[in-house]
Amino acid sequence: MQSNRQLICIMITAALVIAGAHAALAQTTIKVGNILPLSGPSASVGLQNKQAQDMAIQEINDAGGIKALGGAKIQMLYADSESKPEKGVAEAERFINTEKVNILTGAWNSAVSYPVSAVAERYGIPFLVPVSVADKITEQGFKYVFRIAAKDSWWTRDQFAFLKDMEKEFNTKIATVAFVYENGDWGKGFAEGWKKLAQQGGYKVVLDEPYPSTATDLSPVVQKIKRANPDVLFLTSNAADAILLTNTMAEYKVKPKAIIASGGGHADPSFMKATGKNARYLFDIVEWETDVNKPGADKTNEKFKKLYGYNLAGESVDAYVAMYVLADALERAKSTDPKAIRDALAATKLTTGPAMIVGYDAIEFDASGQNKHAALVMIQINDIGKGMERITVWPKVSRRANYKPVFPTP
Amino acid sequence: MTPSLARGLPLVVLALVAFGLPLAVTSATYLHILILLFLYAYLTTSWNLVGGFAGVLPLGHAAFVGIGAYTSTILSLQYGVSPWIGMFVGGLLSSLVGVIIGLPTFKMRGAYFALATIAFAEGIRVMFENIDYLGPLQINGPRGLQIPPLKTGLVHFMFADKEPYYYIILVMLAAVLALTWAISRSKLGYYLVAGGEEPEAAQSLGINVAHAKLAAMAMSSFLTALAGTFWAQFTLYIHPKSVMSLDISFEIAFIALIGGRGSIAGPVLGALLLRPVSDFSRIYFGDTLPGLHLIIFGVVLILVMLYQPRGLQEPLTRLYRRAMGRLIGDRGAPG
Amino acid sequence: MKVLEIKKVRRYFGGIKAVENFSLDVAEGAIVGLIGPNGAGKSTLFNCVAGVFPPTSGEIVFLGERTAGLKPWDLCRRGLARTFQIVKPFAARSVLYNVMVGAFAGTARRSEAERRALEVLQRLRMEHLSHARAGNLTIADRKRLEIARALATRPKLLLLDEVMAGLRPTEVDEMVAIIKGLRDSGMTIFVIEHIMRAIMALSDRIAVLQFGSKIAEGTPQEIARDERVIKAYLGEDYGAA
Amino acid sequence: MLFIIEDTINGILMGSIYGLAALGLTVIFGVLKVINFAHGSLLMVGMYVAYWAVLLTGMHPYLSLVVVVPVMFVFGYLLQDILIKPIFKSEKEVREPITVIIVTTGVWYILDNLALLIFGPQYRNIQDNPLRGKMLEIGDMMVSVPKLWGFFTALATALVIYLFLRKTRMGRAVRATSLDRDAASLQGINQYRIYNIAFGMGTAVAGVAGVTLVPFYNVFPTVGVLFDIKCFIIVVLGGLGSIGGALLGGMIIGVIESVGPQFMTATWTEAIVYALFLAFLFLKPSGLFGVKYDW
Repeated sequence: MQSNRQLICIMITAALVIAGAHAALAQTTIKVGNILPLSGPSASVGLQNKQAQDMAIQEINDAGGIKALGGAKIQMLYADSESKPEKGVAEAERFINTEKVNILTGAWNSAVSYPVSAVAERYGIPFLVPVSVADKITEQGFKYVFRIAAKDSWWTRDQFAFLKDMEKEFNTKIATVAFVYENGDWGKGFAEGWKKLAQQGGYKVVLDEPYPSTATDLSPVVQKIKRANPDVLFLTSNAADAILLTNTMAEYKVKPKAIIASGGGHADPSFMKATGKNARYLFDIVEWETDVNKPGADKTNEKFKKLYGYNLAGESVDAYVAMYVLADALERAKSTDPKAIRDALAATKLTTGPAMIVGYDAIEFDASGQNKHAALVMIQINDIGKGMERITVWPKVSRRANYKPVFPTP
Repeated sequence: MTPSLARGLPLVVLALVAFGLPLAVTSATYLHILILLFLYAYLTTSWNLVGGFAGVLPLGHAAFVGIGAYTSTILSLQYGVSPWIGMFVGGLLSSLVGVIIGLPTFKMRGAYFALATIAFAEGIRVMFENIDYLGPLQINGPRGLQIPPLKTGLVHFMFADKEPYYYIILVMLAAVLALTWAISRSKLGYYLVAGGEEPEAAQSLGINVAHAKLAAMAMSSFLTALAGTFWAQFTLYIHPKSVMSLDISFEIAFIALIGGRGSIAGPVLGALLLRPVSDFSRIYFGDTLPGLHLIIFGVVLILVMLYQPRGLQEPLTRLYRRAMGRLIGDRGAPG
Repeated sequence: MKVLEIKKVRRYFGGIKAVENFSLDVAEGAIVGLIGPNGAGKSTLFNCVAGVFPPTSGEIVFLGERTAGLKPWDLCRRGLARTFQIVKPFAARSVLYNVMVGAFAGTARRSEAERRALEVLQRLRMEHLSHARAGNLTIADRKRLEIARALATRPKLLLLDEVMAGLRPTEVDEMVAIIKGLRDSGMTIFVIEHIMRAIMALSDRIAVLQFGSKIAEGTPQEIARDERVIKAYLGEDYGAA
Repeated sequence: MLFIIEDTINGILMGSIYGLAALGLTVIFGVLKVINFAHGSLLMVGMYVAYWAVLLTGMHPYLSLVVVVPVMFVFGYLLQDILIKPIFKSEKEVREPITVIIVTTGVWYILDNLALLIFGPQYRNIQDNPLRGKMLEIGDMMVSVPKLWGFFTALATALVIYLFLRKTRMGRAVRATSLDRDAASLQGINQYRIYNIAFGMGTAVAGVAGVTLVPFYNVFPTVGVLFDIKCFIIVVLGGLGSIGGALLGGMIIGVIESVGPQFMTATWTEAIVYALFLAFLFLKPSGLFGVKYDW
């Protein structure tokens, strides 16, 4: 098998690289420790984050590194958490104590980010979190934790704000909603937010259904949705179950007036390929979309697509942007001292540069370390002549020119 | 020097080295790896009481780790009870669950027993994932519980440095090894071995095999739960998928089988081999070739099983005896 | 005094009548033999007596106590020990270890158990094998180990299930002497045996089982003369063994 | 109440596919008396083989059986011959060598992570295949066509295995070995070759299960883990080693999984499956069709 030979080549190269890497690196590098789920059930998202960050680091280093530090290069070290908290903690310890990293980033899984944030805080090493969205992460009173992405209460808030706007714009009354979500830290967090917002918005909840994301058959859940017959279906799913749900719903001809997903599995590059036309008209909330109306965004995406063969997604953009936030902080800190980097991060007010492919205009952290400008967009999956694509529809200012959202689903 | 003293000497040296190690290993990274190594050695030694001596293959011990971790964490978070006390409450609770699991399953043999324990542990995990509140107790379902690192100190079972954790788990390991040694020489130990090897013969010799196994299970689940508390206090975050995962149950069994189950040294030897394989292969290959570390782990498992199916303890003991024999001219006690 | 009373015991497996209406008394200090062709139900009867499974009907009284509901380990603690026709040593362990398992029935102390075990091994002239691995023993030694283990529980009644099968003639003689010695020390013995020479030399009384029913009972001499026994079973075997 | 019928049908169909997956496990257990922990991974390998066969040639998904079955049979045969046979040889007197569990778990780790290295973590499925998304509409009821195919394939596979075991010489040798390996080898049967064949068969059946999943399911490196525990539960429920038991056990699990969520959440249904399984284990440890258990 061809791939086997390739594998051996890769292994040999890797061994050489590892052997060489330790010796070759000069003093003037800034070490960043990055903990991601690179194997196990979340390997897919881990890889996307890694590739986005690889690209960012490459760009920053090629552009002359950190000028305030004499052109120091950023060196990214990756570690595999396997989505397990104890492995994440072990790797954080290793990064800090053995690799002497100046900063930590990661860890995608909220379950890993919690304990890692405690480790970072204890050692006083800044922990820049691109995407773990659980509110709690920046609500622990920690000084060294910074998050780029919006927290989950903002996601759910925007999903409902979007729904209200659509009701008005299309003059359609939405009365009932259904919540279907993976039974994990993430899904539960979203469901909690939804319940509150539904009550405030005067919607009737006709279904509140957690499901195990290891389920092998989701048609019972789809049946349940069908019978509950909600106007709007809210989903929070990982990739495998997002694909399964979408395809099964198409099979059973379940068509609520709108389906509003929560990124994650629905934003996974595999999702579009594996659902095809079944995902048509689905709304999804994301941090970023390829058609965002920002200079440089499409160029960055094209470059990424050329390198790795798929589009940038919201999570990978957060990961990408995080590296520029870091570079900016380093320029201002003029030091590799973690405390100085932390203070510089806290004082971040980034409004220019490649990081500004994000949908909003500045990156600034509030006292808790949360990026206070982090905003979300809603996209709709639709085919307007060039195959299925993700089209930004909300907020209205960001909506793709000449696109009229399809609401309710025909 | 008498031969028995000479045979005990290496143990003393080993203990001294273990206690002095933090002086040499100043890197918190390696200390961390060592702590996890000892933790797994402890867990496996506890498992060994059932899985080794009683001759069955339990594959659900993660449930006890989880029960221990949850009990002490809930008690300390919601009632301000010191984890040290919670640790023993968790142990007792876990013991009870162990006996309940043991009652029906010990009647089964071989494959059935292994599968039933898997199902039990998975069932308990799924329960925890479904329960947010159990009466007044906040379990928090799949989101788990986080222990804020606010109060440090011995009373709170929480420390800023690694050394205290290292010594705690080392003492725990030493204690459980001593206990295992004592049990292996006691009536219960003999009864477990007999019941495991030839249940009918054992029964005719006055042994209520099921009782002996239940006693072992009670102890084993008690001890395993103590490690659960350690785990929770060490990582400061628990959720069902971490502290109750099948991976833990499996890893414990692997360590025992690789080291040599049913022996006292086996679990420690197994942990000494497997933990570093798992840690270092993840560290060196985890980033460049995702999954390669688990492939290496799998290969090591297979190789050891193919060439030393009774575990590494056997050849190593032989080697050790021979070396001791050379040194002091003693042929050692036959086993 | 009767150590064991077997009263009208039946044992059926589904439709198969393994033991049918069997009664027998074993007096204290006696050696009682049980003979019969293969498949006559001897081992089934032993298993009923030892508590492995209950009789379908009838009752068994051991030392004046009905044994219904008592398990093998309960009976062992009351003073009943047995050996298995197919030996079941704890193969991976030493001979001493094996015997100590039995000795622990009477004591919880390791040193005492070891003392008792060594005593038994001495009595059976196998102390030189104390540290041998049980799985490596010869068949004769395994049979003796089987007895040693049972003896270490210090039984009042010892059930021996074909402990001489597969032994050489000199070994058989040795075994007969050992068993007689046990009786002389006050133990009651109930023995299944195929080797006629041995059972005749050994037993005070013999019961004969055929197709699950007792066809004769008496002293060895009576049995040797019994028409039915000779016809059913003894004729061709007596001299041959 | 129509939905109950609809869900029951779905449960039976999906359950028969679980049963098919478990069938491979039960064939291996029946003969070798060991649990193959790599079974889910073999299913995963089967799915990848079918996936690539269909994707590269555009053939009908079920036509890929022509490729999958022989490839998987040889794969299983060699796996047993190279990795597991030595253990049987070195532990002759052991009836259920526990070390085999470890070896097969090693195989599980290796296969899953090799798939990750070679194919990446992406979720794949084949959008244009003639079965995808097809539904049979009977009045208001809907029945998934690819699952229906899976159902008939499961029945057919069980029948083929049954006939093989009963009617062919090789099958009789396999059965003899499964009943008493020593007696069989005395009869001149090479037990190790029989083990190879049984393992190959079990693996091929896992491949068949993979083929039935490919038209409507996702393929990814850790997909086998999702089916692993399910298979364990099913074989114990049905009686280890019983062909009919595996199918029936699968259907029972499938029906509970499918009907349960109509009365409680899907997550609680998962818990109920375990609870029922354990309750069953207490009441009838030998399983539905198990011979009196002395495994």
